[in-house]
Amino acid sequence: MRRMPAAILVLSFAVLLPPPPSGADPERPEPLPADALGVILPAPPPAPHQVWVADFVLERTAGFDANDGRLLGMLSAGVGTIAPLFSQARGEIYLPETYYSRGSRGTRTDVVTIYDAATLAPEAEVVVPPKRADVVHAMALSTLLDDGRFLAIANFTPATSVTIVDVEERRLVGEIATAGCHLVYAAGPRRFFMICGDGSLLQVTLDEAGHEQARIRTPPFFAILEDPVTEKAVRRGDEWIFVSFDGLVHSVDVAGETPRFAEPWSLLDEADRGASWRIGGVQHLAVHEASGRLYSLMHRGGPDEHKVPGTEIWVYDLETRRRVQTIGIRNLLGAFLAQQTGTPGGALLWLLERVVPNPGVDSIAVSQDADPRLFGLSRSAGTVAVWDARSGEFLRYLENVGIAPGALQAPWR
Amino acid sequence: MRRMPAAILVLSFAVLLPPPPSGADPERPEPLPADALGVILPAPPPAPHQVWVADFVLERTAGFDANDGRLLGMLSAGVGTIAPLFSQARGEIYLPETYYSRGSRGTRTDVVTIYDAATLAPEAEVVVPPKRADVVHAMALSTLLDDGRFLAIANFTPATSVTIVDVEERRLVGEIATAGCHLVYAAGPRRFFMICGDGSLLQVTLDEAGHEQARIRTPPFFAILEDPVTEKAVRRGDEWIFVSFDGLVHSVDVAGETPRFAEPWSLLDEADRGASWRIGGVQHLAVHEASGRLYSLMHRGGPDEHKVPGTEIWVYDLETRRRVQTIGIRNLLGAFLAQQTGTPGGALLWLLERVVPNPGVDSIAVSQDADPRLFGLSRSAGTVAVWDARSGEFLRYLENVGIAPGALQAPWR
Amino acid sequence: MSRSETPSWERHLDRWAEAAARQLARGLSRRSLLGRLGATLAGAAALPLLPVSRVSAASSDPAPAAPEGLDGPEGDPSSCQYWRHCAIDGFLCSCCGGSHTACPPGTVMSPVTWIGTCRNPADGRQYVISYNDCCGKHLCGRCLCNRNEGDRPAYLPPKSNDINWCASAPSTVYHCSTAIVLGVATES
Amino acid sequence: MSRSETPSWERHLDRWAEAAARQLARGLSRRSLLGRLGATLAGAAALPLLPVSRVSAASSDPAPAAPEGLDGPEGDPSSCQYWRHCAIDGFLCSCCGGSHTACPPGTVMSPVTWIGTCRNPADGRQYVISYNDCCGKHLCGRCLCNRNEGDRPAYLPPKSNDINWCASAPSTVYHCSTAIVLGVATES
Repeated sequence: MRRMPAAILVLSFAVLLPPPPSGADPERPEPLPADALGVILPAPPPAPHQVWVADFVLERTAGFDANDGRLLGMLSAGVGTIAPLFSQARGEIYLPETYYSRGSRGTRTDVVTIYDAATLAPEAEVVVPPKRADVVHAMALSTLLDDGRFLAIANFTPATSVTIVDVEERRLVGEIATAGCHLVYAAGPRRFFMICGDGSLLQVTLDEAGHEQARIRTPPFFAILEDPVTEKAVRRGDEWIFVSFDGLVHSVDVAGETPRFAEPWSLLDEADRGASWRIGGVQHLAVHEASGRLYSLMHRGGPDEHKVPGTEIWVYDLETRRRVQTIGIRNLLGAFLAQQTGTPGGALLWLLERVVPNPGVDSIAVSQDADPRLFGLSRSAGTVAVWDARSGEFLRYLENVGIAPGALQAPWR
Repeated sequence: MRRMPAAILVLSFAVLLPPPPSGADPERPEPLPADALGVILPAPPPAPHQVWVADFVLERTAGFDANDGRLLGMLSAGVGTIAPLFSQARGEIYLPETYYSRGSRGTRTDVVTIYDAATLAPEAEVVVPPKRADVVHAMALSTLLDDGRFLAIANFTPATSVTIVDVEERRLVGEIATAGCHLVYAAGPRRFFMICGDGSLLQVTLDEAGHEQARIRTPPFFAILEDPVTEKAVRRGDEWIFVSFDGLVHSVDVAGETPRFAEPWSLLDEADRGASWRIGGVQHLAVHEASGRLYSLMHRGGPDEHKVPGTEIWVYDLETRRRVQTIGIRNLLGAFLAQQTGTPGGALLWLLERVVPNPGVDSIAVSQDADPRLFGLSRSAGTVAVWDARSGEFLRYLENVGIAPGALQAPWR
Repeated sequence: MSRSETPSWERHLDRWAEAAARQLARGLSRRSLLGRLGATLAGAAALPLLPVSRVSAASSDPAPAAPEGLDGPEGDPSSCQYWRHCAIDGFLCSCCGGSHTACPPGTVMSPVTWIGTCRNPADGRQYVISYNDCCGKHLCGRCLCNRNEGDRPAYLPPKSNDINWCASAPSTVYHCSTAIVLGVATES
Repeated sequence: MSRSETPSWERHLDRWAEAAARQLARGLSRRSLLGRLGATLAGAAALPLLPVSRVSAASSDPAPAAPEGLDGPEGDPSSCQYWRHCAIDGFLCSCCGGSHTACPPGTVMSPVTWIGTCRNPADGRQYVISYNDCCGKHLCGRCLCNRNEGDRPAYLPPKSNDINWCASAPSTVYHCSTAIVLGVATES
């Protein structure tokens, strides 16, 4: 928003602007007028169909409008995990960042940068202990507690702890020791939990100032050795939904003082297991809260292939715990290339989608509005597919989302 | 070189190392012994056939051994131009760098980082005025004066000036005002020159402490409007060799108190001009000092195509000012791909080199030893071709030199 | 995808097809971009195939209503061939959250910059174009465009598109470039 | 290269060939790498085609004398298929100026790291492998390799290859990964 007066435009070396032309030709259009200088566009207002994609080589996360494919703007970041937190109530974006005084070396400084969501310009920063965790999937590393005041950041040095920041007062509250437990999941306005190395949860309750008031350690709630849950859980209201490597759904209800664990149920039936279907990708779960639809990225593979990209998205009704839909993943590479030719509905598309091998999808996310969009990122194609999340109808691609695309977020309501 | 004791290897979370196996099977080989921990390789000793390639997306410059294609090591860098200066006498590498306290924003700090060439670890840094010029070709932006003590850095804010650093004492000497003139070329142990906007040179002489002692401004030595020289000159002894957009060679002798300009001569004859041959690429010149061979990257194109990659390297004898050789540029993409198939000499290579269009070469450099190597970088192929610089025989490719490869340097003797 | 060893003939075929297609694609991109890609904003040109291809893809998106009476890429501000881009070197801000005359949100426009003179085919006039850089965020990385009509060496700064003009902004970190009409240069 | 407009059929052909070949190449790379490329060290996998292809190219360079009695990629420390790499996630230091057991010049080895158990086909034994990261310089960018035998979530750090283990080094900036034998895990 810093507008530069036109007068200072061309300064230090002489540039010859010729005198304005004299005489008018009635047959020619008027000359174009001079454009305004120093104009900076605002960010489009938050909307549910906006999706953000991080890129750790370009050191940024960029927002895209899924309705028209436009890039909306970017936040630059430091080294390590890039996973902004979005506060619709305050119109702000919080980005935990790590910087070294000499880029790759020197003195480390960790900050939470507070962005104005309307301008994507940094408004303030809070310096935090230089300990934040850096994990490549960028999930459950920080969270905004439910009323949007306190932000919790998982630390890993490799000792684990949690940093609390008050984003209303824009100050560091302090650090909470959490040895043996890692990652952070919001569980109320003053509460979060972590997963411990024995398969239990550590739940921490804060007081009104953001300091630790109480902690509870649950018993283990999944089989840590035989079939651990992934850390890539999704939340629906008071329910956190974890899924194990073998497809068992472990739900955690955080409404009460103590986390309550629901009876596990499986995403897979015998036939699915027989056909070697399993979860896959980097962000393999998404949930649409209002409709209770759970989206799970699936592929066929062996037990050590839990990060292999998904080839189908299976849709479950959380009330009935039944699969209600299967969304085949369009060939992001084939269709993208067909689209490039300008014949998106033609025979070439038909052919390309069938001939070009399908790179699959690494990450999924879903918007939370009444007309929801489902997003699927192929990291190797650098493309995000957009579906109607209810009908499963494919709608469009967002292209060129980055060189090394990572975390996928649909943060606005 | 910071070696980590093995004892501290696995610390904060328990890892189960099973007891050593008992009982020996005479038919099986002995188990592999444990490897040493914390070993850091030294850098291979400087050698003439080592070539360095910068990359501004990966923010580094990397050294390669042109004899076997190995990557030798890297220097990480800050934002902007990456162009290290190599001191064989002191066994050091000097890297002018720019950092912001928050990566892309905040407080700017410019430094010259002093690396030990034997370890590629930073040994010291000199903070300099935060003004160094950032030009995409990375040429003539800094220089080490002839006895290796003073380093001159071109500044651009966009006002121009020069920063002087004493690398022996590892301290900033000061800044010299040079309004209207830009870029720096070494011209003796205590002397450098710059090019001014009217086509003249500004020569600055330093005293023993590195401060300005005298300056001389020459008359213009080329036609600034009609046929300017590129800034990508090369040096042979006391002679700096500039070449104009239209291929005119303008030599500057810096042996005396005042720069002397030789009579220009042309790289092109009438037939060449008629066929639209012209200079091209980003680094279009290289010179082998001992033999007096000048290498010029050429292509056919129009007057605004002075940055289009070269398709041939023309070799001149600087004594006779005659073209003595033409090196056709092998198809870096086709041959690289043929090599991948493991049949570098076969029919596939023959075919690929002819069928796959040739991306050309953007930058050239030559080593200064008696058995010199000529290097040609294709930025779009990410590959460096290596030739015998005397015979023109193609020798090999250096592959995967970066995502966004830039400045190409063969610094060691 | 099988983990078994690929037979030699298949590897050859793969690589052969890869070779041919990659280069065809590169040639295509180059043609689409008008300016050759190998030249400047240094190695950005060498951001490998996929981004390069995506550049042309972005250009082939349905163009907004052609401004200034032009159809086709010369009338599409997100195309490298857009008439105002005759001396640009960088990422087009219209692909980065800005427009051809405005910076993306949260960046700062460089006040001092280089100047080109480009012919508007809609009215036949030469216009003075100011290629103000947008600064203070990392490389945009989309719609790289390098054209060099009238480009001159860095010792002639107002004519040099090799210079990072964010040198004149609060942060010198380069993000993308605009193409702003300052006025008519000459009637023709 | 002509600047004239490319005819539509040629564009189609170009893009078609590009599509087919790119994906073939990706499939090839994936096969060569054994581990799928799409997974981790996040988007490094998505460094577009050319680097990916170069990864396999680097692996096809003449291998040093096969160590430990193995021929082929399982005996080549600069190959993703090398037996010690069964749980690695990152750039192989042997392609970055280091080796499979040593860091490149000027970097620092992380003292704490994750552990895999890999079978050496030359002697049939399972070995405990420590994947110490090398730290303090930017991403190496060569020979990306991701294999996940026994990989577990980040709440089990010693089994998680998603974690940046430079967290335990003086600079947490990740450069490349080694694969160091700690000892025999089990006789089989």
